[in-house]
Order: sequence, then C-alpha cells, then structure tokens
Amino acid sequence: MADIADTDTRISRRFFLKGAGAGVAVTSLGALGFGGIEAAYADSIRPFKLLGTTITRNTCTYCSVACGILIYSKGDITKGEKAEVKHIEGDVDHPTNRGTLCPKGAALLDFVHAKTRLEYPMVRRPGSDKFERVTWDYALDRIARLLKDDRDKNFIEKNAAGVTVNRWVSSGFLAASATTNETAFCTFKVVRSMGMLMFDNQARV
Amino acid sequence: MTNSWTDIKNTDLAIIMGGNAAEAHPCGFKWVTEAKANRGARLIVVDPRYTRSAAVADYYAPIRQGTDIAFLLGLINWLMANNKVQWEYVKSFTNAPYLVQEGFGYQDGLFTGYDEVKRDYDRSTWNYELGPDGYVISDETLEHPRCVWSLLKQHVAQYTPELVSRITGTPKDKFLKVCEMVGECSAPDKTMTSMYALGWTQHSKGSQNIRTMAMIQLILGNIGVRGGGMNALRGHSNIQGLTDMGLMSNLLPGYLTLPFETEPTFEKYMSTRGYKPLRPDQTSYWQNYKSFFVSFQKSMWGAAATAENDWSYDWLPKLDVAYDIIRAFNLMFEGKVNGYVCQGFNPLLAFPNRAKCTAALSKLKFLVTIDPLQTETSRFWENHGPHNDVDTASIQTEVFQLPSTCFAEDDGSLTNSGRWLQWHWAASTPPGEAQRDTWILGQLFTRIRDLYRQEGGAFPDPIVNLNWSYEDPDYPTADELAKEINGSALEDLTDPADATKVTLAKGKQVPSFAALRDDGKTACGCWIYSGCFTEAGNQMARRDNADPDDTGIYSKWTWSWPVNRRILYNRASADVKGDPWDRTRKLLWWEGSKWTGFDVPDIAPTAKPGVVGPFIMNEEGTGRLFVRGMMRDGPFPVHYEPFEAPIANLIAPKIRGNPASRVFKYDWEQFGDVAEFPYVATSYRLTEHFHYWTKHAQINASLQPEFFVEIGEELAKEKNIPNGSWVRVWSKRGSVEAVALVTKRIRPMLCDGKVQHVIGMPLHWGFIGETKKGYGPNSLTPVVGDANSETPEFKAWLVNVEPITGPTPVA
Amino acid sequence: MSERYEIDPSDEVHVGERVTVDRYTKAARLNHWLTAACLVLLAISGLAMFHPDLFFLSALFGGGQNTRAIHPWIGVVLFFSFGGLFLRFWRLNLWRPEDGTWMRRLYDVLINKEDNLPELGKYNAGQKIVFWGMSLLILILIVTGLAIWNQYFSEYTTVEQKRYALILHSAAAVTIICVWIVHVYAAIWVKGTFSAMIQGYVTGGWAWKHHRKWLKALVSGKHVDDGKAAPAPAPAGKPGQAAAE
Amino acid sequence: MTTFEYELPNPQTEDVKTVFGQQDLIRRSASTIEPPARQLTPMAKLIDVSKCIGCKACQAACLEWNDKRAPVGENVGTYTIPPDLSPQMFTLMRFTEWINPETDNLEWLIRKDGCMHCADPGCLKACPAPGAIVQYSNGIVDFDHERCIGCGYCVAGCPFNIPRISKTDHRAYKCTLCSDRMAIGQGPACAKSCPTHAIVFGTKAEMTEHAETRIKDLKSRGYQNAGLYDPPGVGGTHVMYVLQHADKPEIYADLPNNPVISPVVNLWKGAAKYAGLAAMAGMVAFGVLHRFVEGPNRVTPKDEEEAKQLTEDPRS
Repeated sequence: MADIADTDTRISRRFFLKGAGAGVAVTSLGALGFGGIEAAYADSIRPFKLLGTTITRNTCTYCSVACGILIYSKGDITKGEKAEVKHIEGDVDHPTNRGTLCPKGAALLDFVHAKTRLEYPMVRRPGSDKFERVTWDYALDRIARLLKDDRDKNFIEKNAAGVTVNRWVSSGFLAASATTNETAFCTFKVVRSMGMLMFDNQARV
Repeated sequence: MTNSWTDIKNTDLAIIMGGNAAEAHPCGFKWVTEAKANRGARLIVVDPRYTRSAAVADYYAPIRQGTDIAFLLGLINWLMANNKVQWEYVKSFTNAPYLVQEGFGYQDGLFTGYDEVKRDYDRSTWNYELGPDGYVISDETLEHPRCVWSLLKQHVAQYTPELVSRITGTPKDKFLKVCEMVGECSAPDKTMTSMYALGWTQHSKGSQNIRTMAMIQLILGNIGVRGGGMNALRGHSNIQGLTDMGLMSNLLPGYLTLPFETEPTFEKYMSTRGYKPLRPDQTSYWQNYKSFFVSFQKSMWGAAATAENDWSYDWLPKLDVAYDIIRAFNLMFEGKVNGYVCQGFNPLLAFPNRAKCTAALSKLKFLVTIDPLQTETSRFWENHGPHNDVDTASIQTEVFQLPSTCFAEDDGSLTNSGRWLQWHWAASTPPGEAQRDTWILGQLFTRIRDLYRQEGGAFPDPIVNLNWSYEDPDYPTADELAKEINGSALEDLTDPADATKVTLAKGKQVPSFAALRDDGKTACGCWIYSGCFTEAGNQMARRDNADPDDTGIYSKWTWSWPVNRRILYNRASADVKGDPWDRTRKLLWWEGSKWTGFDVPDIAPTAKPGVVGPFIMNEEGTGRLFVRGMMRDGPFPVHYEPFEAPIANLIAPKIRGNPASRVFKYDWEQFGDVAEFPYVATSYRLTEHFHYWTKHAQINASLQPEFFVEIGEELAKEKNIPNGSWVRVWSKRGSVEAVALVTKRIRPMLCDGKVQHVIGMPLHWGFIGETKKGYGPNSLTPVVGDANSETPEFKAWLVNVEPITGPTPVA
Repeated sequence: MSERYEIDPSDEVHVGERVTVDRYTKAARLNHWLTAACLVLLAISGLAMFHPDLFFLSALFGGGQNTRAIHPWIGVVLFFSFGGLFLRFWRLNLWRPEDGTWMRRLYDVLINKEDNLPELGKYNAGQKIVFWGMSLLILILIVTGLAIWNQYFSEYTTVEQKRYALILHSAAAVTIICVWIVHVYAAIWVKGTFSAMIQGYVTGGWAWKHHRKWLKALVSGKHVDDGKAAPAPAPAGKPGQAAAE
Repeated sequence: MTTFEYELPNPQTEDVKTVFGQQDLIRRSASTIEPPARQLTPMAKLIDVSKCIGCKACQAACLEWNDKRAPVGENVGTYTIPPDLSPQMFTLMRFTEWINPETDNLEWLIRKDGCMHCADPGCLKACPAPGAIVQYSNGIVDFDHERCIGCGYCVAGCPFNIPRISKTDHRAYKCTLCSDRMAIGQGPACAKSCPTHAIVFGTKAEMTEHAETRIKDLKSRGYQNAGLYDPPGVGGTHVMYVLQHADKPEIYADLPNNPVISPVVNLWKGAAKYAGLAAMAGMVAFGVLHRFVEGPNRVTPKDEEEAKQLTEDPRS
C-alpha cells in the first residue's frame, strides 16, 4: 500500500508556469544533477531544497479537519532506507485543505523533530527524582507482570449478588485520539479482553 | 459531523456557537470563507469573547458562558412565534406530531420523576403514547395539547427575548438580530450550518447544548441537506475514530454498548436492544444489532465464541457504574486504583482540578505512558517549582515512559470529523528505539497471555482465547487490523433465497455491514467501518478527488462511514415526495423506482417516499424534538446555570447546576461561590497551538510563547491591571500566575442587572517543552461532568483576580 | 610686539649652519599619521559604500561585509585619534586677526605671492579652517555614524532619523574628503611641509617664509637650542636633536 | 474536483524546471544591467484582510520553508508575536483592535506585514552592494545574501520598514516571495498555507481582478470604503491588500497612506551621489590645475638665511 502512485490517480502535476510567461525555455534541474544547481539558478535565487527527496502522503496529526499533507524525506523507507523528514506541506489534491495548513500543520516538522521526542524506554523508580533508561524487554516484562498481578489480585468474577461480571476496575487505560483506527482496535482488544472497564479516550474530555 | 468540511461551502448561514472554528480549525473554516465569498453566505458568531472567528463574522453577539440553552430555547420560541418553521419538514420528518403519554410534566426546571437524593430521574413518563398496535399516536395538525410540538411550544414560552437577555447577557437587540438571520433559513431552499466544538460539550449540560441546536436545525429543516447539519468540529485527529471504535468506558465498537450487570445474560442484553419500529413500515436499522454484536464477538474471540456460550457474552466485563475519567480519577484519588496506562494522553493537564489529579496519580503503584513526546503526566513526580510543586521523594509510583512513533512514522487510518477514514503512510524512520503502538501492544499482550498460559490466574479465558492471529503476534500490522475491522466471512455465506448460491466465500472480506450475520458466520471488528477494506482493496487509501456537479461530496476520496455516506440523513434533503428541497443544491432524489443522487442514500434504495421516514437509526424514523428517556437530564433541554455561576438560575433559583449531573462529595465541597470568586472564567484554545502538543514544536512556541489570561479593559481598569503586567487568578481549587492581556475583545455583560466580567484562559502551557513554563486552566476548574457524557465543565467557572508584581521566582 | 604669541612648549629652534625648527613631537606625528591612516581607510571604505562605481574598493578590505564591519570601528579610532590632535592643536588654531587678513589675500596665497601676507603664527588660516572643519565634520560623522551603525545601535533611532543620518553622514564624508584633498595638496604644494610630519621639523627658512611669527616667538621665547647649553633633559627622541647638524 | 481559484501546486522533487532566473533581472542594486530579452508576466500576492483570521499559518510556513526559527520570547499583552519582523521572521500578523466610530462595533484588524515587492523598490535604490538586491521582471524583489554587506541602507530605503539586519550574520533579510519556489513554477509558502485563502497568488492582473470581486462582496456587507491597496507612490506593489477601510490604511497597524521612497533617500541616492563625486573630483582637479599653473611654493635660500640671522641675533 505504500506505493502511493498506485492509489493516487490524480496526483497534481500542474506547474505554475503562468508566472514565467509563455514560451519560456525551461531548464531541467534533474538533468543537471545536484552539482548543477548553482549554475542552473540565478545567483540570487536559493537552491530548491526539496530536490531528490521522497514524497509521502500523510494526514496532519492534530485536529479532525484531517488535512492532507506531503512529507518530504531524505531517504525512502519503502526501499528500506533510513529516512529523515525534511519538510512538510499541505497537499493541494486533498479536497478539504487544498494544500493549505494552519500554523500547527505548517510547523509539523518541529513536532517530528522536537527536542522532547522520546527515544528510549525509561523508568522512574518509586521515590526517585529521575528517569533511567531501560531495555524494551525489561519495561514490557515488568509492565506485563504489574498488570497481571493487579488483575489476578483484584479481578471481580461475580458481584455481591452473585452475578457474573468479570470485571477489573483496579487498573485503567487511557487511549489517546491521535492514534490510528488500527491501533485503536488493537488496543480495544487487549484492554477489553482483560476485563478492564476504566477505559476512556480523549473524546471524554 | 452530520455533513463534511467540504459541504460547508453549500451553506447560506454558518452559525458558530460553542466553538471557534477559525481559530481551532482554520483549514476547515476555509469552507465558511468560501461560502461567504461564493454564495454570499453570512456568518454569525455567538461567544463570550470576540474571537478570531468573530473577526471575520458578519454578526457577532456576546453571550455569558454556560447560558447557550437559554439563548437557543429563546431562539426556538422566537421561530415558533414568528412562523419561521419549515412546516413540511417538521410535520413529516420530526416527531412533532407524536403524542406524549399522560403523566409527563415539567415544572420549575424539573421534569417528572426527579429524585433529589440520587440526583437522577425515573424517566418512565418521558415517552410517547402508543396505540394498541404498538405504534406511536400522531396528530398531524400539531394541535393536540400533548403532541410534541405543543409541549415544546409550552416549554419554550418562558424564554422571551427579555428573559434570554437577562440570563445570557446578550443585548436584546443583538439576540433578535440573530433570531432574524437564523429565521430566514426556515425557507426550504435556505440552509444554516451549526458549527460547534468544546464550547458546547465542556459544560455540565453539554449534550443538551448540542441537542437544542439540533432541534433548531430540525425546525428549520436543515438536517440531511447540503450546507446544513450539526457539525461537531472535533478536536484530535482521531477522536472520532477512537469513539467509533468504542474506546470508551461504556462502549463497544460501532456504538454497541457494554452490558451492565443488570443484564447478566445475552438474552436480557438483547431484550432492550430490539429497536422495534414505532411507525408502520419504518426501517429501524438498529434491529440488526444482533448481527453487529455477534460479528464483533467473533472478531474478538473467533472460534471460541459460539452459539452455545452466547458468543462469549460472559467474557465481556459488566458495568456496575460508569467508569468515565472523572470517576476513574476519583477512585484513584481515593487510593482504589493501582495501575494506569496513558497511551498518548496528558491527563495531568487535561483533567479538571490539577491538584486532585496530582494527588491521584501519586497514589498509583505504577503508571505507564506511551507517547512520542515527554508529557507532564509522565513527569508528574518531578518538581518544577511553582509549576509542579510536588514532593518527589514521597511519591512511590513506578513510572514507565515508553517512546512511541508519531504520525510521520506510522501507517494507518484516521477518522476526521466528517467521518472520512483516511489512510496515511509512514515517511520516516522513528527516532532512537521508538516503536509503533501496535508493536508495543502486541508485545505487551503476548507477554501477558504467555504469563496466563504459564501460570494461570484470574479468569484467563478471554485473554488466552483472544483472536490474535496476526502473522507476527508481537507486531500486528495496520493492514491486518484494518481487514479485521472491516470483517470477513468465516464460512461460505449463501443467498437466503437460494442456499446453493454462495454470496461470499469463506475468508473473503465483507463488502459492507449488510452482509453481517447473527449466526456466527461473519466476524467484524466495528460494523460501522465495514466496507473500509474490502476485496476491492483498501478503500481508505482511495485518492480520486473527483466531485461531479461540484457538490463537495467527494465520494471517491478515501472512505466514510457508514457505507461511504457523506451526509447523514440525506433522505431528508428531499421533500416527502422525494423532490429536492432546493434544486440548486440537489443531493438525493427519488427517480420513480429508486433513490439516486450524489451520495449513498441513507435509506433503503427502493424505500418509497412517504413510507419510510428518513431517520432510519431511530425507531420512529423521524428526528426527535422530544427524546423520550434517552437523555439523563430531560427529554427537552432546560437552562441550567454552570455549577459555579455568578447569578442564580432565573427560571429555577433553587437548582444549582444540572440537577442530573453526578457530583462526588469531595468535588462538591470544592465548588466556590460568587461572593468569594466574582468573575466568570472560561478556557479555550489559541490558533497557534494544539492542546499541549505544540508547545514542544519550536515554531509554535515562538508564535505564542507564554501563558496569559485575557481581561477586558473595564475590569483591568477597575483592578488596576496594566496590559502586559502580571496577575494572579485563583479559584477554590488552585491559583495561577499569568501575564494579563487587556483587550477590547472581552466586554462586560449585564446579567440580571449585574455587571459580569469574563476572564479568558487559554490552555496550552505546562512545564515541559519549548514554550515558557506556565499553567493550564485545569489548575482552577471544578470537577463535574455533563449529565450524559461526563465531559468536564471546563468552559464556565468562577475565579478572582489581582495584580501582582511578577511571577513567583523559581527557587 | 605688544601681543604675546602662544607657542607650543615642545617646539624649539635649533641653531646651526642650517637652522631647523621642531614643529611636531614624535607623539604628535604618530597621532597625526594614525588619524590620517584612519581617514584614508574610512574614505576608501566609505566611498565603496557610497557609490556603486567605487564598490570595488571594498576588495581592499576583503569584501563588502568586512568593509561594512570595519568602517565604523575605524571611525571610532579616528574619533579618538583626532580627539588627541584636537587637544594638542586647538589652542594654536584659535582665530587671530591676521587670519582675516590672510583670508582676504587668499589670491596672493594661491599665486605664491607670500610677500603680501601678514606674518603668521604656527598655523595659517587655511590650516585652521582645515582643523576646525575636520573637527566639526568628524563630530557630525561620529554622531550620524553611530545612528547608522546597525550592528549595535539600530534600535536607538527611527528609520526616518536613520535616513537623515545617512545623508548627513554622506555629505559630511564628501566634505571631509574635499577638506582632506586641500590638506594633502597644500602639503604637496608648499615644499618642505612634509618633513614637519615626517621628521618632525622644518627648516628655518620654511618657518621664516610661512610662519614667521611663530619662528620669532620661539626665538624670543628662548625656545632655542644653540648647542651651548647643556643638553636639556628633553623628552627622549626629540627629533630636533637627532637632526641637528 | 473543481480547483480553487489560484490554487498552488505541490512541490515536485524530480524533473524540476526553472522558469526564470538571472536573465530576467530588470534591476540590480548598484549595477547597471542590460534590459532582459523578455518580460515575465508580473506576479502578485493579494492579501485579503477581510478574510484573514490571523492564524499565523503564513508565519509558521515562512519559518519552516526558509529554515528559520524565531526565538521564544514573552507575551507582552498582544497577539502580535514575535513583536516585530526580524531576520528570522519575514512576515508578521499585526493585530489592531479598532472600534469603528460609525458603528461602534469592534473590528479586529489583522494585517499580514512583510515585503510589498514594490515596483520601485526603495531598498534596491539604497543598496550599495552590487547585486545584493535584485528585481525580476515578474516583480520579485529579492536579496542575495552572499552579496549583502549588512550596511542597512535598505532599511532606510524601504518606505514600509521591512528589511531587518541579522545581528549574527549581518545580512539583510526580508520576504523573498519564495523566489526559490517561484523559480520552479510554484507559489510562495505563505500563500500555499493560508487556510482561508486570504493570501492568494497569481498574475498581477488576475489579482487585481480578484480584488474587485472581493471589494464588491465587502461593499455588499456594508464596507463602503473597501478597496485595493496598490500604492502608486512606489509604482504599485507586487503584494497588495484588500482593505475593508481602504480610505484609512493607517488603522491597519500604521500601513502608510501614500508610501513613497523618502525624498531624503532619493536625494542621497540621486543628486547627492553625483554631487559628492563631482565635488571630490573638482577638488582634485583644482589641485592638479593649480600645480601646473602656479607650481610649488618653495623656500628660498634667502629665507634660510633670514632664519639663520634671526636665530643668531644677539638680541635673542
């Protein structure tokens, strides 16, 4: 599914040539290669920074207008390469936003590259004043153990009246609302299969 | 949204009330601008503050926060009194003619059946009068004193323009001007769209705020038509999807509901979910509930869910009470919760009464956060001076902070407010060891399941039998999950008329929820999403932006639920005979033998006009001006003041807040009153920021760097607060320090003869990120939710304010 | 002579086969040449920014950026350096009655008919005009220069003030360059002048011819080294001594 | 899909063609150039203040596209943040709360400030560095930072107070009209991002025409003085505004009523430039002439003798 060209029957190939006037001889930068950029451009025009980047279609992560965005990355993850986001801009082919973005969307790049992005699993021990880096295995094993122990200890199979209720209300789970529907369903299955009732998402607020 | 963002371009009048679309949804708001520029549409903004939406409005009217219902009931009163009613629509497409049973009544702000101790109603009298055939009795003349229309007329009569103005603070002339502008849209070829958001939901009567406007839209004939509808702008990118998917304390996917312990058996559970039509020949789509439910159970537990074990009905937990977040944090505060997982959520800043939140989190044994970013919640134990003044050493909570990917590093679908499911693709390698949520959940689940397999434990059945047939159980992919959500045939499905004819072979994806079965032969994770990933491929990834006739429908762009329908109740866009109300804005019409048009009909394609009502999800087939016992706080809306209000409720002075709202004892004691806290505060977003996320993004931080409160010039003068100076704002629950932004955009209002000053408090600051450290409104807000949804009352509470020389220095 | 002419205490007449007169101390000469160097550099860098046809001059400073950066700093040096000159010379540059006469007979000056001119002190009116002109122009240049020195002072003036500062600065700069041309040409024209600023002394004849009153005052004021007196504990490196034959 | 009027395309990353360049310059600071062989269609950005919601998307897009980041400052009691244009912030929403004296209604006037790309650019006129400021025949006035010397003359030259000099790299910065995007046939980042299409971009003729429809709409909503801001004093601009109250542009955060290049700048960069050179040349010429006509002024042996006599005079 990652091959967007397949699903994309109407990718915009329009060029805003009007501005140059008719009959203008154009120079192909691609043909000149990167070394030619400076030569191809007027001295006073900065090189076009997106040359050679990979375009990926995505949706803005913020509000529910769900603007279509284009992510320009150095490297192509569909080819197994390491990819880094260089620029994000609105997708003009998207019916809702028509290429526009709000100040949040226009600055998505800084969300992706925020200094406060998390990179490693961390734990803060009881009473401690700092996070310590741990392995995923450690973190996941420990969380699985904590959840299971609590469930085993506090699971309610029958209520006071003897009715089967099979609920677990001593632990809770908050789902966010920027994850995908697929993540949501995965989350739903895990949480509800354990009998957890204290389960909400941002919509509640 | 009943309609879509792009449909707003078809409107004649946009009314933004209970929201601030220009500021919170700029790219969606463009369709208002387009309607204005291309159709000559008008824009009305009703808000306590002159917002960025108001800046481009044709008409702005101020309103005191928390009084929207009085305003809107007054508007209904005016429409009825001035014959601004779309009569054919009201008579045919709403329940206006139906009789309500005897015994139903309303007096002094309360309906029949109120129990003051329980703060709840016995709602049995809130119902129609049914005939011996089981169908509702109707008076087409609308003259019967017990018909819904008569009762409504009587109910709204007291909301005169004078009273509305006394309650809301909206000057009478401005209120009347809004009435006139709205009234014009009662013409069948004029439509109004209502755009709202958390300005309506975050009240102790949030659901009724919305309902009141929905009633107006029914009276004006604006539901189901192009350029009309009730359009919830919604906040987060997939808040719609997570709700659709049932990630709520009381829900299952597709708005199926979790059983209560009063429904111990599947039979009992289904007995209240039959949804028998209340009108002859009416389609009542929820009659398919069992097919949806059984298919859901099959997707959860596969072969383990059988007819014999009632499709594993016992494996679903049974509710005793609602475990919404307000109760969850109250239980946590009482020390009754041990573990909590926050999958990308920041409750420390998002839930009311921050001090209580901190105390609650501190009582947890363990807290897990899964997020792309550091959050205040994951660092609630860390001392940040006045911005998070905690005793770190005394907090015994073990906290895990797990790094997840963000949008740029993940595949999958998001559901927007217009119900479009849009697929997106990963573009980037995640930073460090960050992992996708499905990997984290897969890993966690298989570990827990293995522990149950190895060592047993409390009721392992639903866990060890959970259908988890992913190629890599530790890492379900988005495609696998999407197919599971869509649903598939577990066995060959055959034509009901001809058992030899296979309509869908085993293992194939179902084309839509119409194929779902109640006999266990189909599985479907979320019935309303059925059709999103069929044998024809991933419909959510479609990218054909063709729009025949320029309707704004875009039916080939991705996919929308249900069954790719873009405007809900679209049958109502045509009159009783099936002709469009407005020929210039056709949507759906009857073509002799079937419905046709630009959108997928929201009715059986061959359902004859005049037989089947357009609202097929209601047993009545009509829109509900009177909702029977389905809302906890009344079948009609009533004006209730916020729990912290500057004046008494003018229609029922003894009632504080919404009488049906649940309030915990601790929280009730934390309410302040007007003598101590004379100003009304409200919280909101600013366009430069998205909640507590963009304070991590440098650009956004630079565009709106520091926490401030907005104060009108009059109050600033009275309190001697120069623009840009520092103030302290406090409520019964906490205190914050902020820069004062003194503005002309907030003006005092006259409510019941008293001058009311509004203090505005934006919500984007915390103690982590690129912005300067600040506070959120939740440091001050009360803990009380909407009677129906438990959404906290963030939009109206009481505070006091004083100038200070500067912020408390950080030690 | 009823009027007592002020003399610079460091000036001294050296008697001998060829009379020489100390005119500038080493410190004064260093001060002068520093100022002169600054002025020349300022003129070049300033002209580079004044007229496009002269922009090539910026190459001398390593490009436009360097030119722009260094110009104001040189200006600061010039200001203080010239300040030194000012303190040294202002007294002897005060206007005197004979200066008026000299000015009125400027044509005689130009045609080298010095016989018609009054006896002059250390400076003639032309030199004094150069001195005061430079003083005034440098004051204007420093004040306007600070106003347009964006790197440090852009916040202190409005754009409108900057515009006036720029035109004033340009006008003052053009004027000071003109004054400088006069100054330099005068030194070229009047032979024997350079040695005053190079070796520090002039010949007795030069003093006699151009600044007779000054010479006479030195002589009458006993500012004379006739070689008979014990070597005075004069400041080290007094040029007159080394040059005395 | 019906395309939006003046919709801007998505940037492509391969087979990118340049549509204009150095050969299309009509002015080059401190230089004389050959007139270009062709005339590009004049382009313009139209900012419809009546559609602007002040969301600052243009500011964010501008920072992101140009790889600039403005510092995180303070709130000083205004939505205008950062408080001014800066070497990082090429465009700025300026917010004014204005009570309309005729209606007594509050109007929140939000104007996107930034380079107007004047047809007669004062910055270019003032610039002393050859080629540091250039003007293309399509109307873009662009700064070439490699050639900029940081003198700040452009600041004085600009009638709109737009350029800002960086304190770190000492170069002048302002809106480039995204010349790098335009060079390959795209529109400016701000116009692409603007959620309400308050900023649109196209040929100047189209923009003028579009403005007319907007003005008509505004007049139908009671703004009798709605109009286009395309000030003739600077030869017209390639960034224009639709104003609700075009009769008083100054209420929009001091938008100049009739901007012209300051007469002081004109004098400085016109007559003064030549007069100055002439004066200096005149001085030199006079010296040379004098030298030839009158020759040097020499000390004669007689003078030396006189001096000797004077110093040897026993009276001394």
